[in-house]
Amino acid sequence: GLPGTIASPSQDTVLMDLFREYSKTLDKKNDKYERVYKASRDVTVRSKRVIFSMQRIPGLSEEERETLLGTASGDLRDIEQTLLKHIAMELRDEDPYQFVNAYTAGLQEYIEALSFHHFLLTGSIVSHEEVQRRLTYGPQDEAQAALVPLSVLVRPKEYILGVADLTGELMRFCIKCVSTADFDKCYQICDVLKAMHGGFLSLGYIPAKELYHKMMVFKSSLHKVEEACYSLQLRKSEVPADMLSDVFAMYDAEENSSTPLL
Amino acid sequence: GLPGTIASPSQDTVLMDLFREYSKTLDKKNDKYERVYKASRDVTVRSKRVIFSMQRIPGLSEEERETLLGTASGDLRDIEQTLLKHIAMELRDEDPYQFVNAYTAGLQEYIEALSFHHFLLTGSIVSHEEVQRRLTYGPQDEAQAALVPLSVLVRPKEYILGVADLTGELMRFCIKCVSTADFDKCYQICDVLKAMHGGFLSLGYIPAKELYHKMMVFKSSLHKVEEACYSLQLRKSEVPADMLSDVFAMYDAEENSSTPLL
Amino acid sequence: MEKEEAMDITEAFATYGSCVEREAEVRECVQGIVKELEKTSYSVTTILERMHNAQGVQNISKICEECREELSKVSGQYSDLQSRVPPGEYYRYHHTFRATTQRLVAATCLVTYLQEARLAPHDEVAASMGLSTRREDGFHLDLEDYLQGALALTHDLSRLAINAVSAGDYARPFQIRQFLRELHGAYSLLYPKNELRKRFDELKYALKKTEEVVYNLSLRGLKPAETETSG
Amino acid sequence: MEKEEAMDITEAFATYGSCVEREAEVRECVQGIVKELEKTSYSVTTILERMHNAQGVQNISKICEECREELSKVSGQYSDLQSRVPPGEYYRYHHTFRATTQRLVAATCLVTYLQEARLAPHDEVAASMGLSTRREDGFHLDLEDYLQGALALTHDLSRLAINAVSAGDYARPFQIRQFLRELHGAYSLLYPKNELRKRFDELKYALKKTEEVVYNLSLRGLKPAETETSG
Amino acid sequence: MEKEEAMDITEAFATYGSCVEREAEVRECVQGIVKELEKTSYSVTTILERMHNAQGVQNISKICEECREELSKVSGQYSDLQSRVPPGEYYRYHHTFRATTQRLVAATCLVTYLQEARLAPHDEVAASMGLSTRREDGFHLDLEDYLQGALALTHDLSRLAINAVSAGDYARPFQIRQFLRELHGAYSLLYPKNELRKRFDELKYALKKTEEVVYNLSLRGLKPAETETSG
Amino acid sequence: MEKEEAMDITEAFATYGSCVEREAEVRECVQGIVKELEKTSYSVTTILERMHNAQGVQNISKICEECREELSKVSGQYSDLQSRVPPGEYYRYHHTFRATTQRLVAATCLVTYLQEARLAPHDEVAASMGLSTRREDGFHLDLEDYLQGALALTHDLSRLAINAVSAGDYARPFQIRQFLRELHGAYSLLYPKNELRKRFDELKYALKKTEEVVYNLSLRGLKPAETETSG
Amino acid sequence: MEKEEAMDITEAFATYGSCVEREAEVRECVQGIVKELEKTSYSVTTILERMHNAQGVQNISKICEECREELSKVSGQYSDLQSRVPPGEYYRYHHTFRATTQRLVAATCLVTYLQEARLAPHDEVAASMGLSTRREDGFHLDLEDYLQGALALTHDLSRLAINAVSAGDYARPFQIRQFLRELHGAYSLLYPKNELRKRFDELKYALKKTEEVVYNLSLRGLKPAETETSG
Amino acid sequence: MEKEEAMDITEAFATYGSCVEREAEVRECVQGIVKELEKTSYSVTTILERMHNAQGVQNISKICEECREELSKVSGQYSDLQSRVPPGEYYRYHHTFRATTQRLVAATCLVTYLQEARLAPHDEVAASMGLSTRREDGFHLDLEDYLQGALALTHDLSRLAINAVSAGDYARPFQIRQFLRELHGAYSLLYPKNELRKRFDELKYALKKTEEVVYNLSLRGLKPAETETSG
Ligand SMILES: [Mn+2]
Ligand SMILES: [Mn+2]
Repeated sequence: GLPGTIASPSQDTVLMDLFREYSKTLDKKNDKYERVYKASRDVTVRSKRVIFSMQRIPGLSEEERETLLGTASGDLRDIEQTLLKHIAMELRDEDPYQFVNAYTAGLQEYIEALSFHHFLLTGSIVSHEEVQRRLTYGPQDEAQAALVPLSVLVRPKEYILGVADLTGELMRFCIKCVSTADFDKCYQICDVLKAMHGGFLSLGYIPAKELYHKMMVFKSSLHKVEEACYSLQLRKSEVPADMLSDVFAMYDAEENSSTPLL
Repeated sequence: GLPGTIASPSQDTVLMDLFREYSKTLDKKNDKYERVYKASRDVTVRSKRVIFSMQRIPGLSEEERETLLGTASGDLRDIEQTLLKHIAMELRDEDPYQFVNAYTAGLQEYIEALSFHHFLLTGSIVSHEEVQRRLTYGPQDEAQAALVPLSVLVRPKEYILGVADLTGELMRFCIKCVSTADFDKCYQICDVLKAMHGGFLSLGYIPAKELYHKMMVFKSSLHKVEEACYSLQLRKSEVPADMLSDVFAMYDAEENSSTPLL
Repeated sequence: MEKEEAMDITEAFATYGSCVEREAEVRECVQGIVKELEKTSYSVTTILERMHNAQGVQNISKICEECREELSKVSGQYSDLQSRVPPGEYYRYHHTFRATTQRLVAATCLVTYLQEARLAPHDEVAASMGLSTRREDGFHLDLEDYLQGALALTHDLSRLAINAVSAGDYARPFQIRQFLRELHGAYSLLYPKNELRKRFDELKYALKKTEEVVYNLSLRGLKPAETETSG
Repeated sequence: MEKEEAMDITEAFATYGSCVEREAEVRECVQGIVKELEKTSYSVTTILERMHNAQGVQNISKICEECREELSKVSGQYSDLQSRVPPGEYYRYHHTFRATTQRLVAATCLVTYLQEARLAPHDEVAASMGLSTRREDGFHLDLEDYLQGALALTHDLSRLAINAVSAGDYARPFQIRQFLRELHGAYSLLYPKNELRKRFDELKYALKKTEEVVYNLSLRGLKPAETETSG
Repeated sequence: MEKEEAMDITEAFATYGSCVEREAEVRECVQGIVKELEKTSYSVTTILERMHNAQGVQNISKICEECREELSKVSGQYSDLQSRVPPGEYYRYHHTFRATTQRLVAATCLVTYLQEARLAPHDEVAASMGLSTRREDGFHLDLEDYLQGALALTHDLSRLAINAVSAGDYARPFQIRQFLRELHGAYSLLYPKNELRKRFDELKYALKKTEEVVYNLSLRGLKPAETETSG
Repeated sequence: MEKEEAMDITEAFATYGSCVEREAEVRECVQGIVKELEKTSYSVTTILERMHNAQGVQNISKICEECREELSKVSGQYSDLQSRVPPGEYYRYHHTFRATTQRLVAATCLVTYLQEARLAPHDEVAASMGLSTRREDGFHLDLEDYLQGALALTHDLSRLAINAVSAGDYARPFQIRQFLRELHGAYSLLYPKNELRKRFDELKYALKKTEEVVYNLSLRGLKPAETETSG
Repeated sequence: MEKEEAMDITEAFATYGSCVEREAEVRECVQGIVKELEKTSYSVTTILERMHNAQGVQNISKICEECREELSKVSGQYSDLQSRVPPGEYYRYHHTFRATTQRLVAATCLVTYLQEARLAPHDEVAASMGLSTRREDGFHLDLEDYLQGALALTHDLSRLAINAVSAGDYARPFQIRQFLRELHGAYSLLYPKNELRKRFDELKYALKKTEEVVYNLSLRGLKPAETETSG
Repeated sequence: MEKEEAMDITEAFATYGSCVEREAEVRECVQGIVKELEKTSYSVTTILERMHNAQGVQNISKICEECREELSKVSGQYSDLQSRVPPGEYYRYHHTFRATTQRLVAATCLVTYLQEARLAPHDEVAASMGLSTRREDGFHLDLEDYLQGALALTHDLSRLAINAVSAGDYARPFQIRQFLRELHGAYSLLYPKNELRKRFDELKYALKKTEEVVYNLSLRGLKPAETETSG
């Protein structure tokens, strides 16, 4: 059609055909986004359960503790090999940044669960490399061997945000440890949190609003843990060091058998 | 009790007795506040109904209009003589400012209704004095003649806020008048609103947040009315003045009898 | 006709405008006096702060005397205020001096408690501020302001309980707990709502804090002899 | 033809109008009854406060009886409410009585604990309030309201542990600790989320506080013989 | 004794836990069905858009038939929804399907008007959606949703009045004006408030617009003969 | 052990920190180029503004040529951008140039419409900007950006319809209405959501405005001869 | 040692205190003068409002004269302000008089436009307010305040276009459209950002509104003869 | 005539445009330097954080030395800033570096306290930052920024009191309480308002927290010998 004339019906059909194409393309992307998003939501739910189950540890016997951590380990492996692998397959040959908003929440929660588990096993914070390694899947058979390895991209951002959430869980764990008189764990958590606080401060001004909010929550967790350690110190101060073990023996006598000895 | 000693049980009772007194005083005031508040809420509901009924006027016949205004007049009188008088009796011998928050909303709505009615009857805005006069009740019998006259205090604030609300109703009325081709009423409303706008501007900076908000609503009402008048002028512009009456005659031929002739 | 109409409206707005102005003038004048009251209140607070020092705990009676002296100014300032507020318009300007009045009530009640271990009642506080307690008398000490003000001393008392222990005074926390419990019982009768409710919650918090101090002393056998009966 | 039509519309809308009005009435009526429930809840709270007094710790059973009596009113009030809320519209008004219901659940559970050292389950609490536990029955005690309400008593228990020590009752903190541990275990099964999660965290704090009391008593050999069985 | 008790609690809480989970499932399922309803609503809107085209004005009856066919799906979708929402919990999920329901009411009323020049009443609309009008029946078409939905067609009608003129159909604006006037009269009986009031004000604007169209046609002698009867 | 631990964490934060910094550098660089694109876009908008003048309506083809010339710069600027964004990280920086790209698409589509009365399709617009349409090619014109951009010209078209009438060009509003209707039909196929939905609503508004212009012209017999068939 | 230290602090803070007080005085004084400026600004606005009245359009020149007289006070008020603001602290108080200054600029520019159909430039406006245009001179009319103020008159102009038609003056909307277009061209050169951008968007809106007025007049053949060429 | 006028406007606005641009450059340059200051401030904060570690309490003097070294950069950065801000426009850019300056003041005062147990006065802090204290000198350390900055260290001190106890240092809380009391006394002289008031409230909170630490130590007989007199 030239200026001044009206588009012919055939032009109309051309336009409609084009848009039918566009619509298909959009739907394909949206459907993929939706699938990734749903998988991510399932990752969130299951990771939260793993975290929650590990919160039961304070007060359990060594044996129970190991069973529980073993189960958690299996659950985490399962999340990696089913849901997260499913996401990785969806993202094959895609620009992962295009779908990052769809899976960031689930990934962060998974990192929170994984790092919590790792801390309880080793007393240290899981490294970014380790997380990425767990979410990189080797070729399953000969046919695929030549392909780029399948993986879920773990940006440093997800790693840091996941670890930032860990601090809240550590605080809860620490409060429970005060109840069960697991003093060493309390001090250990306090040290780790302080080191992390230093790490956050060293980043300087943080442009991510999300992280800023998490920092505020983290600070309040840190203060709670510091106060817990302070009150433990006050407790200790009232008993001469050599008397302490006697006191605890007496104290524990009335505990039921499931409470660990100090 | 002297410093260092503990208050005796009798002191306890003294304290409790005092607070039982305080409690009674508080309850008395709160109950009165509650009663005034409830009456005010009823004033609001009934005033709104009066306003709503008057919004039906555009398009009615002169006769219907008069009946409707007559009913509204009776309703307003009734609100004054029952609910508002009840409030006035509650406030007798009180500092009216103490309860002003309890009845300000109802009073404003009543003023809105009254001034709407007054405008439809006379084309002018009811004066503050007139409002206060209607809410001042003379002695009912000899015994009370000596007392201060019973009244509901109408602060200039309530008056102005009520009148400010009127502007919204006038806008609605004006829009409906355009539909029913009551051009004179439209122009009349536009003039009144402009005069009121000048009045508000002359107040300068308005410290009351309430009034500021109402001003914003008012301005948008004013613009709507100005645009209604503008579109009426455009309509008129297409027909030579002497042809106009013919056109309207034709236009009205198909109207049912309830629509007023121009 | 429209001309005339417009004038009516203009007049109404002019009336409203001048009314607003007059009110603004009175308010400004009132605010000036409130600033003076505020200063007195601030002085008393600064004096009272000293009771939390180690030496302070031992000198409470002296601190209270200083406060009384400072508080004696208040009566004249309220009489000034009263002369500015037109009769029958007390509640028109009430909000401008409300918060300050409550602070002064709190200070007065705190001093009375420290000197005599009891809550100063409404009429007594009003009298000491040169005010009536009855609305009919125009300018008065509103009951609600008294009740809210009197409840504002709880924070200071629970802090005093802590500092008293640091200064070696183990009896005071027991007394304070007793007093806070009585206050709690008394205010419970009022079914506190809104603002009073918030203050009542503060009282609960202060009571809980003081109970913890008492618990710590009891646990360590630092209970003074005479409190044995009520602890 | 349209004339007739118009009349039909008018008629229909007149009916619609009266429906809309009736609804406003129901809402107001419901709010009135909720106020009554609120008052009962306040009374019970005031009675329970007494258990923190020295004398109170010894009179807990009497305090509980008083509460039971006050709580016995609740059943009638809910039956009033039920008669006002049309069948099938429970969730239309749920938000208006939700908070109050949770407070009453908390009070009921606290009394049951104090009397019988156990958590009153959903059906028992519902029954004592004259309510069903099943949604199908229309007006019922919602499970979530029960779960949140029952978790709200932890704060009062940890405070009681403290005050019991001041009053010389060394056994109670041991009992309370035991109960809080059981509660913790039970709620753990729910994977608490949102509002419930917050309350669950409060439970952790209450437990920590009570553990400290127990520790302090143990440290000083103030462990009562008879707690051996329940610890 | 407590051991046993603890087990009971554990058992009870395991049951509670599964209840809480079931609820989350219902919510998700409901949202899925609402999405389907949303799609149907969108299809109908797209079909209705065609009536504003020049050819559309002449083919309104065909367009309406297509809409009816699309709308016939709605009944099954609501029946799905109904089967998912437990009895007595209609208002628990009401907010999730409220807006969609109003849009479908609007479409239904618009089609009925175009086909029969009258407002479909509550019961008729409900029936066509496979719903009851009575709250007692549980899942129903809420009166308020009907009233708001039915008022949402005014915008489309005043637009149609304009486009009809462009397409040379001079009779339609007269009909539309008549219908809007009747609607105005009917809704006036309700004393509309809040959301309904806003929609009522929109009706006034639609009426004003249509009046202007009618005026412009009259002015130019474009009044069709056959409107005499319906005007 | 803790020492080591702390070092691990410090390292992790250092890695994150440097990663954030690197990203910030790329972003800053990208923003610099986007500013250039922004300037081009602003120039084109300023040129296009002239079409609303009386003379403009008559000189549209000249205005379009000027725009084309200005738009020809865009291709080089995008190639700059492409060289800065690391391969496979297109969507990492997408948000920084998204809005600008959409504005440029809008301008391109508007010019194409004015010159050829048709909507420029995705591939054509991409080609004119020196971009691919396929994600696999890395730097490309995102389909959604095209769709949103292309929809952004509706406001300008409805304004042009108005100004054309003022300038005596009565045919253009009919053409514009026709085009907006086609756009409406085409976009309806996409079931527009979120941002696209907002733009789609703007299209509806523009269409309605233009329909009113057509109505006003039709009413006054100012319909151009050749539009008779489609009006 | 600490004793002495403490005294030093006290002394230093006494000094700081008097500094802080002096500053508060300056601020209060500045605010007082700004209030006067505010009053003048409101008077002018009230006078200008009259131009929207039916008779107002014919009396514009008289209205402008009244405004000029009122505006002539401004110069003295700014000279007062200047004498209070210490040198080098212009920008410390800038925010207190910024909004008022912009309103006065807007009023001045509006009057100049109404009298002479042109935009008063920065130096002319500054001179009429008794101010310099150069920052080096300390107290001056900031360029940004001028630019924002001058752009604030667009709303009033588009409203005048509407009211002029109602008053039968069909030529004015054409003039106003011309002026708004020139303003648009001029401000386009500034590449407006932030606050100025918002005002620029308001200008676009006002221009569009005025174009619609011109369209409505053109449609009805109400174009005045002399604007034929530029309309 | 209008032609010529329009050209004048264009010329004037071209000039305005270049002014606006120059300003944007200054602003950007200032922001760049502020970012550098920001970085120094964050480094110091990171170093100071270490004092809360278990080992940190013993290494405070070393930590302070590191801070001093980092803080020594500040002087050069402010001199850069000074060279960019045109004379008389200090307060135009004040808000851009205000928060950073206050943080640096806080860090400086904290280090001085930790090293010398006293509050660094205004002139000393200003000197260490290479700044004047007098407004007449143009670029200076504003008194208010000093006062707010110096008050910002209270949170860190009360946190240190807690962590010192955990690290076995029982004397430090007593010292910190003493210092906070002196600060309280000094700031009381200023009658703090607005922003300063908020910080003053934080001081009160920090003091209360520290008093609780002292109380807990006193209760357990952990009072250090030399503080006996002032505790
Ligand atoms: Mn978590
Ligand atoms: Mn109203």
